[in-house]
Amino acid sequence: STEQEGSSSSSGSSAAEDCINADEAQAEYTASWTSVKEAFGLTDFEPVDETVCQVDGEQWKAEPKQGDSYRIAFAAQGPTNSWGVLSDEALKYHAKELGVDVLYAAANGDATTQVDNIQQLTSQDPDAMVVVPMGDGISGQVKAAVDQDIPVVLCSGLLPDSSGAVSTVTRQYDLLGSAYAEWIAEKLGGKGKVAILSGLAGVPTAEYQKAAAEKTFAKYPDIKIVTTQYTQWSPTVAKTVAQNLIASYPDLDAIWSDSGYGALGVVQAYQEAGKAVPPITGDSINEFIQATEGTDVQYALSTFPPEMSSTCLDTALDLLKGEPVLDKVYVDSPSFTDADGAQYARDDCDGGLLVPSSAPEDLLVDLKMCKAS
Amino acid sequence: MPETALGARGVTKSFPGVRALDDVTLACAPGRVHALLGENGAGKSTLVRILTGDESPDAGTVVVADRETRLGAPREALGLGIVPVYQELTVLPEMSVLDNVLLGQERSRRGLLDRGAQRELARAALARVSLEDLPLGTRTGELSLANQQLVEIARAIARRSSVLILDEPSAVLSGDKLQALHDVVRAIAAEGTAVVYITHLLEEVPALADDLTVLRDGKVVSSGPATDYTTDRIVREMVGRQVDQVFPDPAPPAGEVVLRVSDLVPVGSSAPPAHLEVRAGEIVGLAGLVGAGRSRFLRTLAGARGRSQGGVDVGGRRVRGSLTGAIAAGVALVPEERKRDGLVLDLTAAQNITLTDLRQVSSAGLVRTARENAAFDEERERLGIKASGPGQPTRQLSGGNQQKIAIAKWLRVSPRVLLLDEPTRGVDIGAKSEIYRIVRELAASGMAIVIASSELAEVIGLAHRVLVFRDGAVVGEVHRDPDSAERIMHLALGTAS
Amino acid sequence: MTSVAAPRGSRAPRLAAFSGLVRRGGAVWVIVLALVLALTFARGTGFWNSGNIAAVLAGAAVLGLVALGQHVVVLGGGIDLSVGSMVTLTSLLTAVLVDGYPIRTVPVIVAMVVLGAAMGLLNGSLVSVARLPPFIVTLGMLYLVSGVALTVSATPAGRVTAALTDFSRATLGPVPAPFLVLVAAVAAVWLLLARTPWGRHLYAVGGDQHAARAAGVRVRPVLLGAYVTSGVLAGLAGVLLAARSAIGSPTAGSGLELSAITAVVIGGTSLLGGRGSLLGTVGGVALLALITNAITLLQLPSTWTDLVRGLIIIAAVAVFVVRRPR
Amino acid sequence: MTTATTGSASVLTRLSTVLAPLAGLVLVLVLAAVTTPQMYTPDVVRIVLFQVGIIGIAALGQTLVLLTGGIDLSISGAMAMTSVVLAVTTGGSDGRLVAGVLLSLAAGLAVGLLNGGLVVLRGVPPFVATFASLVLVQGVVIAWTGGAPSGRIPAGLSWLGQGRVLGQVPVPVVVFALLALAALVVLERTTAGRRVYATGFNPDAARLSGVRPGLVVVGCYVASSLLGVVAGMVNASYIGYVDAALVRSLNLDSIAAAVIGGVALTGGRGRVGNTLLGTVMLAVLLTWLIQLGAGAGARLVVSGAVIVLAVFMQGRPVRIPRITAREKDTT
Ligand SMILES: Nc1ncnc2c1ncn2[C@@H]1O[C@H](COP(=O)(O)OP(=O)(O)OP(=O)(O)O)[C@@H](O)[C@H]1O
Ligand SMILES: Nc1ncnc2c1ncn2[C@@H]1O[C@H](COP(=O)(O)OP(=O)(O)OP(=O)(O)O)[C@@H](O)[C@H]1O
Ligand SMILES: [Mg+2]
Ligand SMILES: [Mg+2]
Repeated sequence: STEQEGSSSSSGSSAAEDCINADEAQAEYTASWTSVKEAFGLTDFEPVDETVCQVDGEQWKAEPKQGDSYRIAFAAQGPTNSWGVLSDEALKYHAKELGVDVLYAAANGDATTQVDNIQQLTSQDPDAMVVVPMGDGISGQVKAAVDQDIPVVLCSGLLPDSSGAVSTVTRQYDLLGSAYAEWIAEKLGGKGKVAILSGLAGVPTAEYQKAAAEKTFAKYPDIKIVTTQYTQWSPTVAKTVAQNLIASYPDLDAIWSDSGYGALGVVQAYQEAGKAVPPITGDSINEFIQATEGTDVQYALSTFPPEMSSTCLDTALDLLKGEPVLDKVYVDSPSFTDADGAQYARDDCDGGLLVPSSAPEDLLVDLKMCKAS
Repeated sequence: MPETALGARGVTKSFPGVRALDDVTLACAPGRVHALLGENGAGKSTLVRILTGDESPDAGTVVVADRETRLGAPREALGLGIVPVYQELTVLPEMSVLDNVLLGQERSRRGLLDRGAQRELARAALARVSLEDLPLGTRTGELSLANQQLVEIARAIARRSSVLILDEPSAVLSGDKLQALHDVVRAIAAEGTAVVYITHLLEEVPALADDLTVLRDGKVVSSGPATDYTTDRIVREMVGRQVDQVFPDPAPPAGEVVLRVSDLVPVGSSAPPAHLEVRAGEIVGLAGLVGAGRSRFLRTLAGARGRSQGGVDVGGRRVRGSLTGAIAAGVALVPEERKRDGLVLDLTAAQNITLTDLRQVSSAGLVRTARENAAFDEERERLGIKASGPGQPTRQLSGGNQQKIAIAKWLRVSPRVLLLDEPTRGVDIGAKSEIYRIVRELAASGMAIVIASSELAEVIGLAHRVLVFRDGAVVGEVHRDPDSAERIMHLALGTAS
Repeated sequence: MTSVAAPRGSRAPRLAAFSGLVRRGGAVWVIVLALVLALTFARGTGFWNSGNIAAVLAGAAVLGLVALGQHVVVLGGGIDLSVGSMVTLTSLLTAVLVDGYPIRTVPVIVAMVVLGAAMGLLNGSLVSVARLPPFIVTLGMLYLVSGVALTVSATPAGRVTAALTDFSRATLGPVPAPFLVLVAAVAAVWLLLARTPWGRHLYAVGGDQHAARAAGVRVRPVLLGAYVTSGVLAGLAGVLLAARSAIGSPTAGSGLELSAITAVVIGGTSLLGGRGSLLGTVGGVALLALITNAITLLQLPSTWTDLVRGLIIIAAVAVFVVRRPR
Repeated sequence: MTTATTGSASVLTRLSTVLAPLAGLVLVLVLAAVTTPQMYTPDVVRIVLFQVGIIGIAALGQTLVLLTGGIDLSISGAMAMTSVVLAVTTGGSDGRLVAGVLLSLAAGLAVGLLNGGLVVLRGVPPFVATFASLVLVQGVVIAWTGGAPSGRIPAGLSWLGQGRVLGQVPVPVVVFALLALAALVVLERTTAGRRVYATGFNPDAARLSGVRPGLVVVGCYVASSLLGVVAGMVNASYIGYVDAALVRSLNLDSIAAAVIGGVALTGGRGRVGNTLLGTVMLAVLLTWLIQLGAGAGARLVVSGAVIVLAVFMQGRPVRIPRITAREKDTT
């Protein structure tokens, strides 16, 4: 047939049909938006509509396949940066607390490696699997796992419905991307020149946030995106890029950055050039807040908390215990602006730490991310 | 049958700096062996490369089977049955003997190699060069140099050829291998193939050649039936003057023993230990067939190869078994292979000369160009090097002058022991006699000299006494006297009574 | 004197035997075997269960195809740094062009193989006709092609058909279908190298271009053939990768070239060209695939991964290099 | 048609190796002038100069290795390692800065020795040897820092990355200039340089002339790693933090710069001048692309094209050698 396969189902509408719509779920979802809205003091900031459903818990209810404790496979990002480290370790730590075994595999940030990881983990026949997706490229393999009756929980990331993942625990890229954009738009009164500093070209986390931002800015005809650059989430690269921006766009009104590392480089560049730092966004890494302490830099920060991985584990276990679980769990996490930013700085902690961190204190100490107080 | 199987008409070829060939006309008839003679740099190999389409002439044309022809690549020449064996070895050491013999002429059925046919073909070809008992699967790199050369010749023979060109095939052959070569050449000529044969060993000419052509400085100076030529005449034509190849007796060595080699065994040699004593001012020759172990012996003395046993003393002091150790002790080796081991061709003449002892021409690690040039001029004086100046890339020098540089660089360190391996290989007769002069002078100046050479006349003529090698072992010592030549050959061949 | 003389630099026989083993590509299998034994002891059931074996084999398929192409190019005395990017582009395009339309599947697969061949042809011509150093040509192509991929789509895009995904997961016993593709490819390449004139010529050209030319070998077509082979195999690998991921990504193949070269070298093939054994390269692939598998299987601390990988690679290359004879 | 080795030819070749990158540079500068006039404002020029510094320092090391016929992929590893060593040992305080610097140099030395050792003692192809040690270095750093290297670089070092000479010229480019001058003198004027070229052209002959090619090669790898360390210090002090993003990157700029400039991969051929030109060209190019706001894709495409073109224009193809180019192998 010349038909496109599954073109109907991919719209997700089929999911909606058998959706046991859970109101408190919907509420929780909107909450994650409103909290940001308040934090950033945004006037109009409506959640992109999204139907959250409840998964039939009974379907996945199961006894431990081996021994008397569950074995949870964890296809992790790997310790490629402090986010990855905390994401990995938070889950392992929580697993120890709950006394479940973890089968760990690190993708080191590479989707292709993760495909292999997932297949290998699947072959070890775990009770459930938590996956921190490195890119849509893995959805095929995720599907394979689900087809073998292994409930898969996606963690801090999205995959297309075709992946068949049972539940997704994450914070929304759209949320962050557009929230930052809205904040800038309101700062500029819907008028001005903006530069977009995205992370890594071709990497979903970066590209989706960027897309959301562009969509938002599009609503404001008088806001001009003068240039889009990539920082590779490296302050060094970001600083060089920013120096170029200063030279070519001296009259830049604001900078949309998806990362604190990027923002850090930008701030340095402007300070060195002796120019006022334009309003800037990013995720709230300790380093950035410390660097801007006592300056009049205007910023809006939020986080994509790595420690949400522990929630992912809980969700997986709930599935196995047959308890009600939502197909999309949207994690909320603190967002703030320069107004109250200073209070979050933690001098006893590593610069790369995303603050405020809800990760257990002793874990942070174990990981030498914070000094024991 | 054509009159001229292969020929050249007014072929001229220049390289930046040199006119390698100048209006060369030549005709090789089918069924005859045509010797192409000339000093180094006379243009023989260049002519060969043009006749085989490896290089195209600036002017003039190549004649194939009486027809003027342009050749774009060796492949085209091969297609016309013109089969060369270049001066330089072109077998591939990593490939099997079989694959080397059939390279470029594989037999295949339906795109796949026809292994049966391949083996037959290779066997036949190898048999003709007396290598019938060589396993076809052997890695060619494992063969002795002589055998590699024969494999290369077998490759040429395996092709149906109307013309066979051999550029100095005998340079690395001797004894029965050389004999085998001569036999196959005659046989092929008898089959009606025209053979172009290039050699520096003039005694081969009467044995093989029907016609001969002498090149000098890229010009044909003489050509005709071989019977019209005596060796003396050939030499005269080649150099344009009469050279006396007679060696005056060397002054008897007066000095005390400088080099003492006691039961030395090179790494990888299964031969019995070798002993040797050389006095100051003495010249000791090393004779033997190719692969007999002379080079290996010299390389070991110079610390370039390990010793598995034994020791070397210079002036009564033990020499460390390393290159630098040997050099420090005053042992210098002018290696067999000038272009690969003797010189850094991309450096200038002066830079090569000073490479052995940079301290001389430098202060505080800085090279003083003035001193470097001075060093060059000094050696140019001493050895009569012909070069445009200290800054000339060594690559551009003629073989003889390159060899002089390779010697000069060692004179800089004023060694007590000088080891010369094939010092006149690929060097023209003019330069040869100069090198002989130099060697004698150095000896007279009190140096202990060991010289390995495949040219019997040379070793006997230069040396006070000659050590003969066979299969890596010293099998005898021969002193200067009228019939030493025969005795040496017998020892080398193992036919001594 | 007619007999065969002692081997060059005639080393101690034991060493010689070893270097012979390396030459024939057997050496790396020693490590592979050791690793397999170690894993069997440590995680017998876990390692040998058909699923895990399938995982190892499937993981090896893509790298294997690319390494195979690399092997051919390296034999010819070249190097192909652009394979990774070629895989990226072809896999991305497979997904984007198929985009879930079953009828497109076959044409697109063909197209990708052709595209691979075309890119190989470009590499090959720059190397053999324009006579530029392979390293630089393919380095340039690496940038160029990955650039093109990013312009095709900066985000994961497209979707392959069920047919493809099913194929990527189909198994014959414990053997996954993609691995069978690799096996077929190995067989084909072996035939090309060992049983055709082209194969002989490739060794010759890699070993010594002007000697080959002197023997009447057409150097250009031989080299072109090598790079085209590499391109075609990269194209195939791209399709397999797409089938496996179901979706195209603009970074899918990044880094593959380095793994491929590593596999070839620890397989005992000389980067100088003219010498190498397919067996060795396959062993190299097996080793790399096993390392990845072992690290997860043994649940090593993730922060050690690169350390372990680095150590094993260094150990392997340090031991399994045949030094060029003096 | 002829071998490019006789007098006038070699002069031409040498010229062309300088002319090509020059032409390329001019071309890019013109393009920049047309498309992005602000390229010529002091600010942007300063950025370019900085880039020249940061790329150039590593490129010098790369050049030394290339001259010996090798290649060093591990430079970016040495750079990343340096920032981590600095941060961890000093804990961001100037007090232990000296110790930090010494330790980084020691680490660099180790990497260089590893590379050199593998290449010289084991005859491992440089490409693979240095790639392996890159993986190893990254592995060590990651294992040692638990995967998330971070921390402050002592402020006492910030002049190196952020300082300016005469209020305008970035310190890094000055450092580069000095190092380049040193390299120039060493290569062109000293016995050491002579040995490097001799080894690069013909290790066998060099060895038989009493040069120790092994030492020369190891020396070059060590120098390369040490220059990598210096580049790493500049980089680290430029931003003032450990930049985790750089730890896993494989940065080929140094190779690109040298090669674009006309340093041959085959050893022996190439001068500091070539590297300088290549570095400037690359720096201008990269800055120009940012100024253009070119997309990531376009940027890669351009870089790729430039590399190939540059080498193409150098007119030093790896020719299929004539039969004369080699002598018969008789050992
Ligand atoms: N490719 C080349 N480039 C530059 N000069 C060359 C080249 N080939 C040969 N020559 C020069 O041309 C002249 C003739 O060289 P050719 O090799 O033909 O001499 P020959 O008679 O073969 O010497 P030999 O007896 O040593 O082989 C020499 O001066 C040589 O230096
Ligand atoms: N570099 C080398 N390494 C190892 N073996 C060698 C080497 N050179 C020669 N051989 C082998 O050692 C033996 C002696 O070779 P060598 O070259 O010393 O003989 P030779 O008498 O010098 O002959 P010629 O110098 O005429 O080639 C031969 O079997 C040869 O194959
Ligand atoms: Mg000749
Ligand atoms: Mg010899």
